[in-house]
Amino acid sequence: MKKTVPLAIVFVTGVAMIVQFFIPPWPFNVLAETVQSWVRIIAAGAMALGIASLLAVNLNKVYRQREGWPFSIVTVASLIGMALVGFVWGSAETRLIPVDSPAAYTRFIEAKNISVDDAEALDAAIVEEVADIRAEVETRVDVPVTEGALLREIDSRFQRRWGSSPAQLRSAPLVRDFVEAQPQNLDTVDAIPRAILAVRASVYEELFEAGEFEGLTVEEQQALVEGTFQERFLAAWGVSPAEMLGASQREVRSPFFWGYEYLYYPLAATMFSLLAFFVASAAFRAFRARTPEATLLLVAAFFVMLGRVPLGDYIGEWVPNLAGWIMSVPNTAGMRAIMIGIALGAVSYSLRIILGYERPYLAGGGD
Amino acid sequence: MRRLSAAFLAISFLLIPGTAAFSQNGEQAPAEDEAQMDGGISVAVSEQEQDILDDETTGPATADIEILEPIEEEPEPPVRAPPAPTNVDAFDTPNSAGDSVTLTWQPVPDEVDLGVVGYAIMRSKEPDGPFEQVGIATIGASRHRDTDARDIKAGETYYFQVVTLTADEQRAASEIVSAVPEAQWFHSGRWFILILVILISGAILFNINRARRGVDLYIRRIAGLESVEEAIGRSTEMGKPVLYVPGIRDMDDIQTIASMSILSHVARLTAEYDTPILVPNIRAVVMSTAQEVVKAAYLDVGRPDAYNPENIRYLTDDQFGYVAGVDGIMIRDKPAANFFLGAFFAESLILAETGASTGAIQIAGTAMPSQLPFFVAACDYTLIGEELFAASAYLAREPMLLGSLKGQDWGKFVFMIAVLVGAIGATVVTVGGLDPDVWWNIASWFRVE
Amino acid sequence: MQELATQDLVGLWIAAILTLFIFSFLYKDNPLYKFAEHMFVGVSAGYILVRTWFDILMPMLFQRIWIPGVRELTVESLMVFIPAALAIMMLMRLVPSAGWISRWPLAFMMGVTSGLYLVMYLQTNAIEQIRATMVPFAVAENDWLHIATYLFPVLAVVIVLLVVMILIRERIEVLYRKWNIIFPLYLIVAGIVLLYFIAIHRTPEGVALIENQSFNNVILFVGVVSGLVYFFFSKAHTGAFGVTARIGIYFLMMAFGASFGYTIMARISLLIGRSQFLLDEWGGDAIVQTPVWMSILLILGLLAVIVMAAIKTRHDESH
Amino acid sequence: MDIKRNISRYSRLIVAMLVAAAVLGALGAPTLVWICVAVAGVVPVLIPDRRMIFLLIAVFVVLPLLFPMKLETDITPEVQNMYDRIEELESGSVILMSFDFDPATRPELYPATLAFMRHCVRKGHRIVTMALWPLGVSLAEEAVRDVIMDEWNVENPDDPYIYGRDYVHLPYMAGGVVVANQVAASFEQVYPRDLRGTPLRDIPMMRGITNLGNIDFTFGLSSGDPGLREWIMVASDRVGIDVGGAATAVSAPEFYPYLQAGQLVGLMGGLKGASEYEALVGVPDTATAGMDAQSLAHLAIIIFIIVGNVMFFMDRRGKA
Repeated sequence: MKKTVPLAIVFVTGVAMIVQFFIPPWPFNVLAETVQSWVRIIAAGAMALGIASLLAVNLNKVYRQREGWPFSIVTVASLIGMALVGFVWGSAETRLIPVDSPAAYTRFIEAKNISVDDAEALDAAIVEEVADIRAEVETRVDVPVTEGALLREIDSRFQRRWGSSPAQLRSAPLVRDFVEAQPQNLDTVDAIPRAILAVRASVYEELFEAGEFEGLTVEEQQALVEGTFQERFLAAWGVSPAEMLGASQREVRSPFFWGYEYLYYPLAATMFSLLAFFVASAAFRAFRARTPEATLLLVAAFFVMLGRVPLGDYIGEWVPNLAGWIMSVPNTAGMRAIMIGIALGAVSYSLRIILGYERPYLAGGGD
Repeated sequence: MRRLSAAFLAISFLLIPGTAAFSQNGEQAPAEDEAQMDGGISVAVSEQEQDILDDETTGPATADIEILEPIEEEPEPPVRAPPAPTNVDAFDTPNSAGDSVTLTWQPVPDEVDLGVVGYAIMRSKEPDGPFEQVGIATIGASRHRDTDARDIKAGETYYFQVVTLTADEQRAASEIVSAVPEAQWFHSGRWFILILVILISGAILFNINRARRGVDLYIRRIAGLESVEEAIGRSTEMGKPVLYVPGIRDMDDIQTIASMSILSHVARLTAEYDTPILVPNIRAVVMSTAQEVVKAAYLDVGRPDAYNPENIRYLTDDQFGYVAGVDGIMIRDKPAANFFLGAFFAESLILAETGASTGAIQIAGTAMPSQLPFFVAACDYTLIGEELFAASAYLAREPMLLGSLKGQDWGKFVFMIAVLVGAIGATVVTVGGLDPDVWWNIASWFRVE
Repeated sequence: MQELATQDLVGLWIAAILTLFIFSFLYKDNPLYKFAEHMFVGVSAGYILVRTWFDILMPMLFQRIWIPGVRELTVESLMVFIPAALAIMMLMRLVPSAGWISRWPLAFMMGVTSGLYLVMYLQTNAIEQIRATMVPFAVAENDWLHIATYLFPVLAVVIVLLVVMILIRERIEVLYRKWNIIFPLYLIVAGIVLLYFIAIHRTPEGVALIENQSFNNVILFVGVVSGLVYFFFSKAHTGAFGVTARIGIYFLMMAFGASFGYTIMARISLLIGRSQFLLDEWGGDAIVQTPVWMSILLILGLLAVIVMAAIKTRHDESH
Repeated sequence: MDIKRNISRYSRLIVAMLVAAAVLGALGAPTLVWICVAVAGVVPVLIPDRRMIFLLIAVFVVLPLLFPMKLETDITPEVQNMYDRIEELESGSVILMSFDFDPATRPELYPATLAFMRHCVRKGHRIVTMALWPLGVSLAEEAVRDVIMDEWNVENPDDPYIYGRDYVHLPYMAGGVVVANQVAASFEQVYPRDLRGTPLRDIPMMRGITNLGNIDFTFGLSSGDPGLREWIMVASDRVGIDVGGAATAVSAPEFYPYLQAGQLVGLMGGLKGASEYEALVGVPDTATAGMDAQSLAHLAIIIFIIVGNVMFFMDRRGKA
């Protein structure tokens, strides 16, 4: 049971994957794809196993207070922290969160003591505030700031001070009217998106009762509902649903992405860049031309390293050419000889696994 | 340990149905909730797409094809309608599962200034039945493969039309062609690779059986193996231990398995010379295997008392932690002979450098191409790629490895001959004046689709 | 310069401090490095766990599997139970008593990859490469004639000199007793001369030898065949066979030299990446936009932590 | 610290290195170059401690970043071919960018990503991004933010790149060649939904793209397996469409045989390849700035090897 079943599995799947390469018709072409997608799910399971054993090892080290146990706490804490943030805030880079633009609007007009619904004064105040933010950022910095970064900074500066972006402030009165016009009271901030969709749902019911949907495919029904909803909304509020939605939502970068950008990435990149120092010290203390082969290796490396940087150009135009030649002829020849060897090795190793001569999957995993 | 992992498993069991339920709401709830669950992104996005969708859907799908036909007969319509694609042909896609038809056509001449945007591929079950768009080919294309496991069944006839699309919504449909897709039971383009797979597998299995039947297969002397004996001899003179690092992969990697058989040879020598052998490990399974191998070697030589399990220890699972540990052993115990045999990654450099700085003789061997340059530059002798496996076959005479190597050698021999014949053929064709297409159709047998 | 939100500002400071913690390993292994390394292990495991969950398990498994009442019973939604079961079997490895069941999914994965790689490696690594090596030895009729007339005199001089050196070796030994200086010097000079004629010298038509397609084709052919000969284990490397193998190892060495150079280039560019981060993003953007007193406070705090770590390491060592 | 002993023992070597530096200086080499020859040639001989070499490498990397030498690069054919191929493709063609790398190799491959994406966006090509590595997805989103949102959409607001019409993000899928294989058959089978959860059928751009056959150019950013080799096996060998890519310097040599066999249209090898493409696109960025530091660091390591070997032979000859 513990040995024969795995042997059978390996044999059957191995032969099936070889045969599907040669026989196109059903079920073989479908077989290849479904089996490969299963492997992806199992690979995910294996990854989960890896993480589970990582957690187990570290928790055990903490439990037994073995030497260096506080560092295991760091590992477990950062693993759980990163995973929690990812599961709660989702793995996509950005998320939309609701913005209470009417409240921001009232705060803004009081601070600038503009009368309600006086659009020109509101616009003038906003333009003036944007201008001095732009001036303030440009003076403090000598490098030309990209327009995109500047626009984002103005939005975030407004967001911090007034609670919504300049564009949202301008359309705030419209949002306020829309909120007041809705039958159900919209006290909570994220009610606006739901209210807009409620309008769409009412259009759907109306068309359904009017019997507009007979003989239409699902796609056509959707298109009809969408079309009438867009017209109705534009007529009623002078803006499309998307703009109204835009006026009441703000895009924010998820903390999961923050963890990736400021924790994971710096740690990973720095760990690998340590190797640059070790290569340098090995270059001085260990790389010796003891044998003709090692000498040839160092000479080839010498030309490739020089040829691949602008310094090589600087020395002579032939240096990059020689580096290019080493890369395209001797390197290709050598790599090709190794690749053919590896290919034959892969064929024989795969063959031995499929026929059960070699059983690496039996190693470990209990008796 | 057991209590912890069991607890963890329980949590993961709760987690799976929990998230399934969590995702279930997403699936089951009407469109609004889904939008909400995804943080409204899909709503904002679909609005944007909605307007794009609107101008897209007014395209061919809903237009009624029959009305267009008469326009072409009129003399010269005010706006010059684009010409339809010519000599359209549809045929069963070769080597397919019977669910695919390939269409070829002559693209419209001077497409760009006619404003041609692409070609729509239309399909239907009846000759004049409603045509449905099944694909778009970009301008300049003259071939399209229409594959659809659901709608296309082998053996039934299907009718096709290729329609020129222009930027200003002009359309011109080609004449109607038909095809009957069938399933081919063997992929005609892959004969050669099948023969090759059979030949090579046959050579390997034949040699494995020969080796199993006790036939003594010749494997050439591996130069690196003398230096092993010499290094251990030097180590004994200086009264220093020998260090053996079996790589950082687990027992499921073939390089680690090969390393074990070389370890048993090295252990046999250290037993004879009565020199301690240190084997630091990164994986628990490799450690237990190494202990068994070394103990068996010491028993063979009749020195069971000299075997010391303490020297074959487990350090840590972490790559850089393991390297720091081995460096510590090199600096503290100052072994005079270091062996790095197995699978290595970026840490090979640090090991070889520290070893070189202690003045030890170093012999390395791995099949990882990216690490071989560092071993060759920093070590006294290096087993390159397959030499690692050849060395373990040479020492252990293990039939499976011996047979495989022999089979692979036969394969290499055949490939060498093929390259020679091919090169000579190519030379004769380019310079010698042999009629080129005689040569190319010979070479075409060896193609792989 | 990027105008930074507070969230990014804090992030940059943390990233810079972690980077310095890891670089501290260059001086000596210390608690700061251990802290950063252990955090790296945890954060990367957490990240990959979330990514796999949302990008694979959710769409592939949970949104396709048959859940009573949610998704109707189709062949496809039922079949998804198989990989789900295999994945859970993989997790059984954690329970020692049921560990053996994990061999089934492992066997399944190894079967699929072995079958896939057996054919694919043969096609991509063997057949395609062999077909690409079937190159003509001569591209144009007079190519080799031209190469011979141009390269032959140089080769002749180098070889004649070599023979003469070996013949009069005893006399040089007696006269100058510096054979092990003169011979290597000769080799270096001969190497430079050959290098000049092969790579630098351009024929009247402005073509260096290494740009001559026939020359390169022959070198490529010889390299691949001799490389294969080196990895041939069924015949001893003696006589002509031995010489070809030696040529083969020289080609392998040039290939290793190339990847050796490239590896060093890769490691250095990683280090440059981190230095640009410390100089531009942290030094340039973050410090400039942090209030001065806070920068000073943070840097002092950092120094204090380093000093404490140094004391702790010396304390550990002295025991 | 027996510096005196080292000075006396290797005096001829030290003098030789200083002379070489002086000669280079006289020949008009950039100041940093001949300083590097002098310092890298002499200091390790006097103080052969590992940490001194670490310090030297740090200095030789940081100095050119602060005081750039501005050496311009030559364009290798493998980068030029890929640039020309993208230039030939008429506007609106579909480019598949597969982000098969992670932060560890970001300094080498991210500049290449930006240079290539700027070129595609300038030519008006449509971009589908996917990833065979888990962390590639975030890098794809970041590249789009830097090139499209912060640069292109701001500079030409009238012709912006819109998600769903001009570019699409596909999520990460484990399985390497398994995924590439399936994408050759059908995108939707592999990716029921895009990164933001919108079903593929609803995205207008993906309507015309059912599988790899409809992709005009596959661009693989590869730092190992799965990576560019998988795309060569599937996209170039099986489906027969153009494949190009950027690879880390360490894995670049392995792809030259494919270039020579015509399976690969072009290749950006490491930071040097990226700086060449930046020169072609005309937007010098981190790659170009990095090349000066790269040059100096390479020079330092070459000198370390030479000096190390000379000392090795001097010691051996002394003893023999």
